Amino acid sequence: MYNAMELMICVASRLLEDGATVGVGTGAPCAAAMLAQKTHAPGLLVAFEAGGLAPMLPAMPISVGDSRTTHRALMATSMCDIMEACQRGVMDYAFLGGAQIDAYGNLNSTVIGDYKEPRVRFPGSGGANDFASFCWRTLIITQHDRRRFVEEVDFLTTPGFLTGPGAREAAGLPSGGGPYRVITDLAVMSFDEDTCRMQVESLHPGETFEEVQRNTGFELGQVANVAETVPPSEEELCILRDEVDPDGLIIGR
Amino acid sequence: MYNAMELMICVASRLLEDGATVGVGTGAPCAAAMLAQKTHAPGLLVAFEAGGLAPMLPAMPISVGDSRTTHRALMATSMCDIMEACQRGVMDYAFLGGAQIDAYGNLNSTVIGDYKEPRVRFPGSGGANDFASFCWRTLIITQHDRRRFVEEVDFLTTPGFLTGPGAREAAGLPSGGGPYRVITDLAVMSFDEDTCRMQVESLHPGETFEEVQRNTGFELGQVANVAETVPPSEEELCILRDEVDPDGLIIGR
Amino acid sequence: MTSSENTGRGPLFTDPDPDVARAFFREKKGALTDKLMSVPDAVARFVHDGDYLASGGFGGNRIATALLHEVVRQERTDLGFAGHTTTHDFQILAAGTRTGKLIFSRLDAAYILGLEARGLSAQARRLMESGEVEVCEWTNYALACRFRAAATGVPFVPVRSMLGTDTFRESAAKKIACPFTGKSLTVVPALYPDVALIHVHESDLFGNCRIRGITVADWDLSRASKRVIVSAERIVSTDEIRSDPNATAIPAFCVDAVCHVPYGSYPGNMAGEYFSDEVHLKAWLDAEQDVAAYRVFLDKYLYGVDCFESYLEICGGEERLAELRRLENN
Amino acid sequence: MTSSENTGRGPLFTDPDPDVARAFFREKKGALTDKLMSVPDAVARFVHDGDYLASGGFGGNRIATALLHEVVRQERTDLGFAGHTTTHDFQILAAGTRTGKLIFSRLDAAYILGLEARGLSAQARRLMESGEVEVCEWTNYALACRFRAAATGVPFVPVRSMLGTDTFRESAAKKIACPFTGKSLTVVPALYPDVALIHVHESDLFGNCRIRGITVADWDLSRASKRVIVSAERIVSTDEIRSDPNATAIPAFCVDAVCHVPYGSYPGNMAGEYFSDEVHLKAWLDAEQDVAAYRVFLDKYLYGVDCFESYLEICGGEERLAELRRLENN
Repeated sequence: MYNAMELMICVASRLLEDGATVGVGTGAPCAAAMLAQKTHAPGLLVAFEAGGLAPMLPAMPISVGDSRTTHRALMATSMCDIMEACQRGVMDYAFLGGAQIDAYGNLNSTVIGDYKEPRVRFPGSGGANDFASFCWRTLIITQHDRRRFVEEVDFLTTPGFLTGPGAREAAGLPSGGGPYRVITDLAVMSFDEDTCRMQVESLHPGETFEEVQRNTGFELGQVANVAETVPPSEEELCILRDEVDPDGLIIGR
Repeated sequence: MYNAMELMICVASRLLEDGATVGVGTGAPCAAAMLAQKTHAPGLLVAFEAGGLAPMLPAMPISVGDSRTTHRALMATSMCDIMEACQRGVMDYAFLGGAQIDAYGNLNSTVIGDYKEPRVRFPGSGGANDFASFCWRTLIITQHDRRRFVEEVDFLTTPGFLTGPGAREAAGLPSGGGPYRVITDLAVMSFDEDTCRMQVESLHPGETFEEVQRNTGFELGQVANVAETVPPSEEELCILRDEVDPDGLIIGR
Repeated sequence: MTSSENTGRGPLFTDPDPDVARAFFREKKGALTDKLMSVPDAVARFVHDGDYLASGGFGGNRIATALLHEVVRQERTDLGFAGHTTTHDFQILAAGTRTGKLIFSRLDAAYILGLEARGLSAQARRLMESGEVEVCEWTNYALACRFRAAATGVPFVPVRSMLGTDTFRESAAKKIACPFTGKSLTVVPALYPDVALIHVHESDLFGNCRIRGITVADWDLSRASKRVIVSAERIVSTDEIRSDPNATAIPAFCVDAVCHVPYGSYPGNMAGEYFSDEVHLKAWLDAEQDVAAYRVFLDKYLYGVDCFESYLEICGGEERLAELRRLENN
Repeated sequence: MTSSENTGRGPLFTDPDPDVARAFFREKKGALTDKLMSVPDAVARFVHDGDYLASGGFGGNRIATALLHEVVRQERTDLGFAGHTTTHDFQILAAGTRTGKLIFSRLDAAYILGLEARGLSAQARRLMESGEVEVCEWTNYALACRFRAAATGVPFVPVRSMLGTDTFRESAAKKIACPFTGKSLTVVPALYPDVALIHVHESDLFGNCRIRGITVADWDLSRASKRVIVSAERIVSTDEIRSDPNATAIPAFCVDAVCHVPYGSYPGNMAGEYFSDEVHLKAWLDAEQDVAAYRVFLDKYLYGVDCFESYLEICGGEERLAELRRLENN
């Protein structure tokens, strides 16, 4: 058996191929990258926006800037050096989350309600807008419910495909980027090449498209042959529980 | 007794007050800065454009980037870090030279003749244009003859006062900068506040204004009371010869 | 594109004019003078009501906690603040003064009120939802680039983020066409803080500083700021600084005050020295949930404390600090 | 201002479009693979006729002499070249190939053909006065900023130099009004070299590099360049690199080839290792005065040499190198 977080981490880790570069934050993204390194992608290059490059993580970092992110790292550098590698086109993947997401993968992590008189204030972009603008493929890990998956985000903090095909390039964003996969506790979504709208790629074991649609505030597409998400293997679970997150900081939540 | 180079170095060194910051190159400028540090300005901060900041120079550097420029330095950094301190307004003085200079202190170190078909090609700006654009006061050390002091430079490599009052600011250069003194083997020149044209400030012992004008290809002004340049003191000469340039690399030429 | 689409509508709190900054930096001399002073003296001399303040490090790592506490205790108000990768530093200032006044009322926000994986600060959230703080939105990189523009001595730099988003709309950035490629670019204005608080591993008396681990944006921040107060784990000799010129991160001419504060980043992490005190950080977050409990907490740990050394003492003193050292160096 | 006053009339040799560069960098993968190879192999694989080439260091200090000699011996032609603080490196390439062909025919010139206090290179001067090389003018800082723009991934950066001068007129820079202050600024286009040759103190097999002393523009150059060949005084283990992450200046993902070349900067200076060989540099300058003598010199020291180790040998070998080490470490 496994829980939803373990499933999400395992699914995310499989997307990271050996030799790729990935910008990660704390929590599930970091766990996914560590798991990938310990399974199929030993040469995965992990970067932290605060300046840590390719550490040998001794334990799960608590902050993207804490000293674990430079433990036996290849380099301890600056935020600009890391972000500019991303802006230059070096970074394949970045992991993001958010309070709201729409059908084009646009994310809100700034406010719920009106910007000038917010009902709820969140941290803002942080490095999310930068990562999503610069990295080739944005991966989003989030819980799946109608409060998060909305027709229109209250505030567009971080760009997905904006208003649809060609909109990123028209706005001036680097060409060829955008959201790649959304990994939730229910399913894995990708984006339709023609419409740039979110579509179900695979359903987690036991889930149905209808159930996923019910938890989504906008109309979801689906690929021609929706697969069942391959569940975590015994090996993945062992490594995740014993080596990646032995204290259960992420998977124990 | 002293030679012209010794006089020029001593005069230059006196212009550098204690606590000031100065960007120097190799040769006479470096000797002037070292002499200032060993006499009246122990707190003079010396920077080299290649990245050396405040070294304890063990000997005269041969290159502005050689390792002597970082010998027991406060910092070994990058060209941009030094140049940006200048651009930010941190650097009081910079020393320059050139193949040609005009009445407004504009310098040519690029070509003699037409740019497209030069009779003589020189190194180009190097850091000179940057220093003269950024530093508050440009000091120029050069030999004095009609070949160098010309009505119009063949190529304006490095800005003096350009075409006169207000021209630097109109071009977009930082306000308040410009050439401050020209130190030659004949005299010390400053620039008229109203016209921005070169004027004799002091004549070296034995020189006359007429002699200086004869060696100058444009009409020179003179300040109300042209002084006689104070010759090198015994102390200055001793330190210059024994401590600053014991091998006579600069003063022995 | 209409003009309004090309200009964020957020407020610009500081003057990006490099000539104004140059006039200031010209007077800030390069001489190596002894700048060692106490934390209260440094804050009294160099942080003024109405100033625009920035803090170094990364939120809960290598932050100038002692200096931040002192700003609160000396009841500075009406500050502008750079919310660049802020976490616990933001949380400290969000407490307000003992008499209930706001410490900052103008905020450039890139990352605020969260403590990363630890959760959100209830007090910081109350403050930001009160509407009393004027806000301008940025991203972490864009705000870092604002420091870089200032450090570089130019009025702006171009970046390729923020485009197409509400983050741009609520910023004070502009959008221009690249003169070489015709592509749209965001340009962000130089940010010259009046004063920066930066904690470092080592400094000499003059302010030549060394930093271990990530430098975040502090290379640029130290150069961009009109005044810089440094707190240092250790004061070293200038001979020591000169023995390894490659290790210097901040040259003395950027620095106005040097304070000797061992454990100065506590309860934050200090690379190679001590790990963060997650117990204390959690206690702070928890206390914020209840306004009355929070007041008691602040009286005990902030307002009622006479100096940073006392704060360390009531947080567990040498025993706790030794634990955090062990945790870091395991 | 007329349009012509706002645009330098010099040629732009490389494409400043960051999206073109991004497509290249995307394919340049981050995996840690063994990149150790011989100097001839590295030059054969990564330097092609027609490429735009840049060299690291500062003219006669920490230059990649061994790689530069190999470029000459392998008779690369029609190169573009970044004349950024060049001195002896420029002089080597200015020799041309053994058969008399030009090595570079397009040149961004900031500092060329001088060897600082040592004088001017007669050969470099002949070449530049021949009219056979297409030239664009820059300043040292402006050209460094072109590398920085590329390293940053933006098509330009603003600077406040070059304004009002013929240097601007003969450059490919442009002049724009600052969108925030209205002030005139120079904007310089990103320069993405096809290949950079950089000599460093230490590298591991993957190309994680350390540099002692000044970094000049190499931090940016290594990131801006599509391909990077590194020569290193010493090959160290990746464990050693990981033991001090603050010391890394160039990360492996920037690097394509690593060559182990002790004394690789000779006759240039290498900070902390060996001083420049002023006798040999003077001999080179002197030989250039007479075309016949120069040809003999080149046959002996460059064209007719089978490898860099042989060059070191005929320049005095271990005895001379030991002297230069003593001179540096006195």
